[in-house]
Amino acid sequence: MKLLEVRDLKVHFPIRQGLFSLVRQHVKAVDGVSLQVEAGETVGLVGESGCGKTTLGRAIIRLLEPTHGHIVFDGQDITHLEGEELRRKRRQFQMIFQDPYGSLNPRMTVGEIIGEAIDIHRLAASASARQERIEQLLKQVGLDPAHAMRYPHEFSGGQRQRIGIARALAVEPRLIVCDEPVSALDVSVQAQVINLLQDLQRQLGMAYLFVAHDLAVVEHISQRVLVMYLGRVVEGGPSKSLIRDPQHPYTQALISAVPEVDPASKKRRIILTGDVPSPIQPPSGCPFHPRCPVAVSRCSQEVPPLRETSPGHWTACHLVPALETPQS
Amino acid sequence: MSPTPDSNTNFSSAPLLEVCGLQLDFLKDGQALRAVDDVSFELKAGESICLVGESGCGKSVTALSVARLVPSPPARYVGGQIRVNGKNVFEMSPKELQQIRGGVVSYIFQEPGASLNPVFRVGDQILESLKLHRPASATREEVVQLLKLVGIPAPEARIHDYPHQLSGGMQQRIMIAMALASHPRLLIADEPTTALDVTIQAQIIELLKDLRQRIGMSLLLITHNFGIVGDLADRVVVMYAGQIVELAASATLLARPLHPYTRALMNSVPKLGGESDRLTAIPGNVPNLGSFPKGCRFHPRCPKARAECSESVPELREVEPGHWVRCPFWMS
Amino acid sequence: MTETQPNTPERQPSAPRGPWRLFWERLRRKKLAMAGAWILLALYSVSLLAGFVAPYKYDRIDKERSFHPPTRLTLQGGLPAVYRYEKFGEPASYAIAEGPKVRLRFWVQGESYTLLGFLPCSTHLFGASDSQTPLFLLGADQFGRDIFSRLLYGSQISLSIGLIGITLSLSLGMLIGGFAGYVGGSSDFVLMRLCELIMSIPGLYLIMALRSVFPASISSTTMYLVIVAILSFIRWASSARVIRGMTLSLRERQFVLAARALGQSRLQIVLKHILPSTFSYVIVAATLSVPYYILGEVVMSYLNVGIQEPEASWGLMLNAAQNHQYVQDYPWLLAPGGAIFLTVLAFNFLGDGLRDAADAKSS
Amino acid sequence: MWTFIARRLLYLIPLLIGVSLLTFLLMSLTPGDYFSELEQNPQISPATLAQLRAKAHLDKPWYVRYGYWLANAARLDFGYSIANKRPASELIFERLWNTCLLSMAAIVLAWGVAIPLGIWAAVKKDGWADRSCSLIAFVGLSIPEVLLALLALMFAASTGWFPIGGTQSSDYFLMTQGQVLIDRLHHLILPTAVLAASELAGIMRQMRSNLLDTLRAEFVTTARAKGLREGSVIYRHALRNAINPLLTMFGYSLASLLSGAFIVENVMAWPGLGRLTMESLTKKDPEIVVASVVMATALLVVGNLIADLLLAWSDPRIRVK
Repeated sequence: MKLLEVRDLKVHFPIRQGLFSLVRQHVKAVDGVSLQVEAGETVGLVGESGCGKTTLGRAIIRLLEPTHGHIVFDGQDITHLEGEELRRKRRQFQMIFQDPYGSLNPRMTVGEIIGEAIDIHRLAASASARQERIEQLLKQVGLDPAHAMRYPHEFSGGQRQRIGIARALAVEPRLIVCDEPVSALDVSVQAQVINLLQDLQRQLGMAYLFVAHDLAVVEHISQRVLVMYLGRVVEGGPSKSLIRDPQHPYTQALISAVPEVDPASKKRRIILTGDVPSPIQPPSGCPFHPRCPVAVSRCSQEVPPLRETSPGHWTACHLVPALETPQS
Repeated sequence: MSPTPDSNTNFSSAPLLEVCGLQLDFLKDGQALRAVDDVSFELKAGESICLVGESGCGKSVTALSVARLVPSPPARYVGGQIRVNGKNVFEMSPKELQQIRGGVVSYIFQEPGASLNPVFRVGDQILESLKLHRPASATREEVVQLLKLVGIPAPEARIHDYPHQLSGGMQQRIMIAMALASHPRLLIADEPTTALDVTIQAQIIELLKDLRQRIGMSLLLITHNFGIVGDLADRVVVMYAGQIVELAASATLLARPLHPYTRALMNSVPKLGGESDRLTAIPGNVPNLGSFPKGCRFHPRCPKARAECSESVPELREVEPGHWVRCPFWMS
Repeated sequence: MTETQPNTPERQPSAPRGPWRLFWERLRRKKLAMAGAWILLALYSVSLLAGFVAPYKYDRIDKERSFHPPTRLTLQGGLPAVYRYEKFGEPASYAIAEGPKVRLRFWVQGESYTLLGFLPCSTHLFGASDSQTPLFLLGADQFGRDIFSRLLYGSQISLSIGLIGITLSLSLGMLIGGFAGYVGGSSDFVLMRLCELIMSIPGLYLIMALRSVFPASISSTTMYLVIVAILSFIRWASSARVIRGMTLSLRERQFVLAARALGQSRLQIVLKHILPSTFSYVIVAATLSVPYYILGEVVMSYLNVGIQEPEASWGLMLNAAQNHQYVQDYPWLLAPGGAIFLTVLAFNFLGDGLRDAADAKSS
Repeated sequence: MWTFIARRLLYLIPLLIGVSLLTFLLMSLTPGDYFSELEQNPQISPATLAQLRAKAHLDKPWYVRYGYWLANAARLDFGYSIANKRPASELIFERLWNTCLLSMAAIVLAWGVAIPLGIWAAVKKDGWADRSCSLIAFVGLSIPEVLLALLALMFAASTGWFPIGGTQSSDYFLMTQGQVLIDRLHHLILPTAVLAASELAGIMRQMRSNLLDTLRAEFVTTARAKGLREGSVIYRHALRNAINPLLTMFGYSLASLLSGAFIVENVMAWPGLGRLTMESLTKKDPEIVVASVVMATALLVVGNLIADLLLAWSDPRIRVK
């Protein structure tokens, strides 16, 4: 069942410049992304800094206004939903944030933070039910329910991330956008949070859109992975096949760049030259062509469309042949 | 009883750097909190060592102590020695220390953007290093040469840039060029790629690897990523809560880690293309400075902890030639 | 789940320590700040009870004792007493008279006044046992009025003006700044240009221009309100700008995004998340701004466009020290200056400590 | 960079118009005018009064008068001061020069003393030097300028070392040029000292905390790691960065400096814009008040512009943008 469908989404930010502060240019943070998330599945969104993955995640749950395109959630177009309607709808899609220190209001106790979520959507019939629900949520994320009266600064980074998860769970959402939920945590604590997210999904059945820059983490947790570069999706497919058999030259480079623990598996490393170009003036044609080791002249002129290149596996590259059967 | 490298490696015998029983406190609200506790290791000329550990384990402080760069207060050296070229840095005059800094030991840091002075042109910052340690070659040509060495395109134009005009990867290359300008014998890199993207990280690792081969300097690399260890290090030092818990040649340690912490840490990271459905997480939290547990500092999180683990601090023992472990039950 | 075993917080304090408590604990360690707080507490209490503490009323004139020097205190048989003075010559000069000293009494009956503005009362904290002997602790002015008493009555104006002014301008600043920052758009643009306009006129010039709108002599109550209004009008702009800046950055903070994602209403987000986060700034800014109002009144009254005779205010009293010949001969005329200095110093001590305590927010 | 300057300059025009409009509006609300007193005078007929008022455009609504005023002010002609019986521009520019002189002298003195003290306090953090600087700063911040100016006058009167008020001695026309210069400087010393003293504390504290912040920055560690002497680390690397926020503060402190000058001018009889404003207010000469306020504002915004340019010059992150 299709839970979320994003069609040709664009998020552009204006830049004011010059003598009269006129809008001359735009940062094309997200530049035409389409994706789908099925109920209960995890889709990974991976890319380097500035590729637009966080912007995309925020735009999907309407924390940012999309410039163009459509977001369809559970059959309803929520792109232009406003006011009370949007607020009611928000119960169904939540977000977990990157910064465990900034995502909790330091002036509220853990109980108040989680309670706020319950109060907004009036999910508890009485004060005692509310209290019970808070304690249950804390237990669910592996925290001591007695800590509901403590303040965020009394917890470690991993524990704060659990509080953030409990807050998102409080409204029983069907989709959670996880924005780099483990990248600010210590290595030994990352696994706890990843396992917790997986356990919760198994118990509660919500879908995740998992945004991260760590390819191994994304592969581990997701069924499908999308690779973003300069505001566009360049490749997408089932996570195992995408990692084992990457087709886009960027994905190949990205995978080969990940340092390997196992000294035996000395693979050939593709070192990309140069830096990620500015999203203000992305290169013409394929945005990756200036750094691409196999680019041909066509790449600088035509934007390659995202085509199905093997079953369930989509690639935006002129050099990767499309599947024989024409796709609709 | 300081751990020494494998006897079969053919490094020259005199250690370039010796850290012996280093102990360091941080003073906070009138309390002395032990941040580094009895850390010892040595580094031969040309050798490369990785210090691995999580936040607050004391790895960066140890590395900064080599050139006495930890401001004191709040830091206070309680015990131990750090010898560079056989001379204790704690007994050096300011003048000697200035010659060691840059002259023998150079640094690069995690945030290249914050480590370069924003108001000076990058060329001038490199030139400053040259003037200090190699005044004869303090020329524009030499700066351009250094920028070429670290792989910066169009170096003649870049020397007039200010740091904020360059990308993170380029800034880190500038830092490396600046560190190399003085022809140091030891480069200390404190998480040099943590702030960078994966593809840029690969560039910098490749550069460091290449430079080591070409220049033959020693490298002390601080990281929390075991992936980088295999690429760059001859030996690995694993730290936890201010102590060394394991020390071995990198190939040995990566293939067969012995301390429960090292093992748990390596297992808790998902592997690319790995099959496991579930990660083996280490329970609990990384202990904070000042609240290190009694006994073995890892015991509250250790899957193999026994009653005696909470009583006394285990010693760091050489269990196999060149392989040191701070756990009496390493065999189980 | 495998790792649901106790995940206890790092520290185990006996009770949860909220941000306010941490703030208070940090503040309490700052000695200067606490000293400032105690001085202010003393000043404001005395000011509240001015009629009771002052031996005379502010407008009691004793023409015979123009520029009487401060009465010297002494002990007589272990009890406090004052000297008597003899006057001679023209212009008058005074010398301590021979003979018995006059005992100082506590809880004496004297001129009637209204305590706290509503209690008719005639008991004074202290007074000379002989009502003919003047008790000028800080000397007398040109008209033979007791400077100490006038100082106390004047403090009611000078000290309260700061509190009222800051309340007015900060509420205005928070309202406008918060609105502009959260709503943005053209109303933000217009409001901020207005702030810049006000801020680009050097303060006292604008004060005087505003002052000229009102007639030169008006009743003292009206004048008081006019002063407060003018000073607040100028001051709101800068606090509005700061609050706007804070609102803008708070709006992007992750905990505010989280509240939005939960579907919290705009008003609730502002009330629950954004405004409380500006409180520590507001408290610091308020404390450090009170001197601005006190000094503003001082300057206006000193330049004869503020509080007018026979009312007493610290600035107006300093006006008597305008003549440097007077000041040289009767230095006690500068006493109000000392009072202003002490008050402003106490506010600065406290404000500085508050700022330090608020800064170390990162735990 | 040039766009930046051009934008700042363009921005000045609506700002100054806004300020003059606001002040003009306020002045027109003022009860009574210069001729109000003459109404009591039986020798002057109402017809004459009306004539006089018409000549000064006082019979027209305020916005018409503002139009006249603005058109003239654009040519730096501020009309004729009825109360002073001389062209207003002459008066204004004479006073503006005095205020400028006083302010600039105070700026040079305050910054010249405060910056070294601030650096000293930061380098000797928590030492006796730091503590005494901080004490001086607290006293300096808390002492009202009125009191300080009064004390200075008292000092001048009792020692006789300095003149009491004014910009020059009454017999200046008898002096040679060199003597006039010395006489002027002699008059300038005390007001400058009073004005600078009250500005000094804030700058010193700011300098100290900026430098302390910068000394914690990572590039300072880099500079040390290079093997630079501690002196070079502080004075070359840290100080250059610590100065930048101070330049921002320079703009802000100008406003308080001009207010301070207003007080000093009035207490110490220094004939500047502030004193002129007070004089004109009592004489009900609104045009002069408006012109003074606009001039003081112009002084402030030009000062701000200079501060911005200095910052852009000093901080490449702003310069290159």
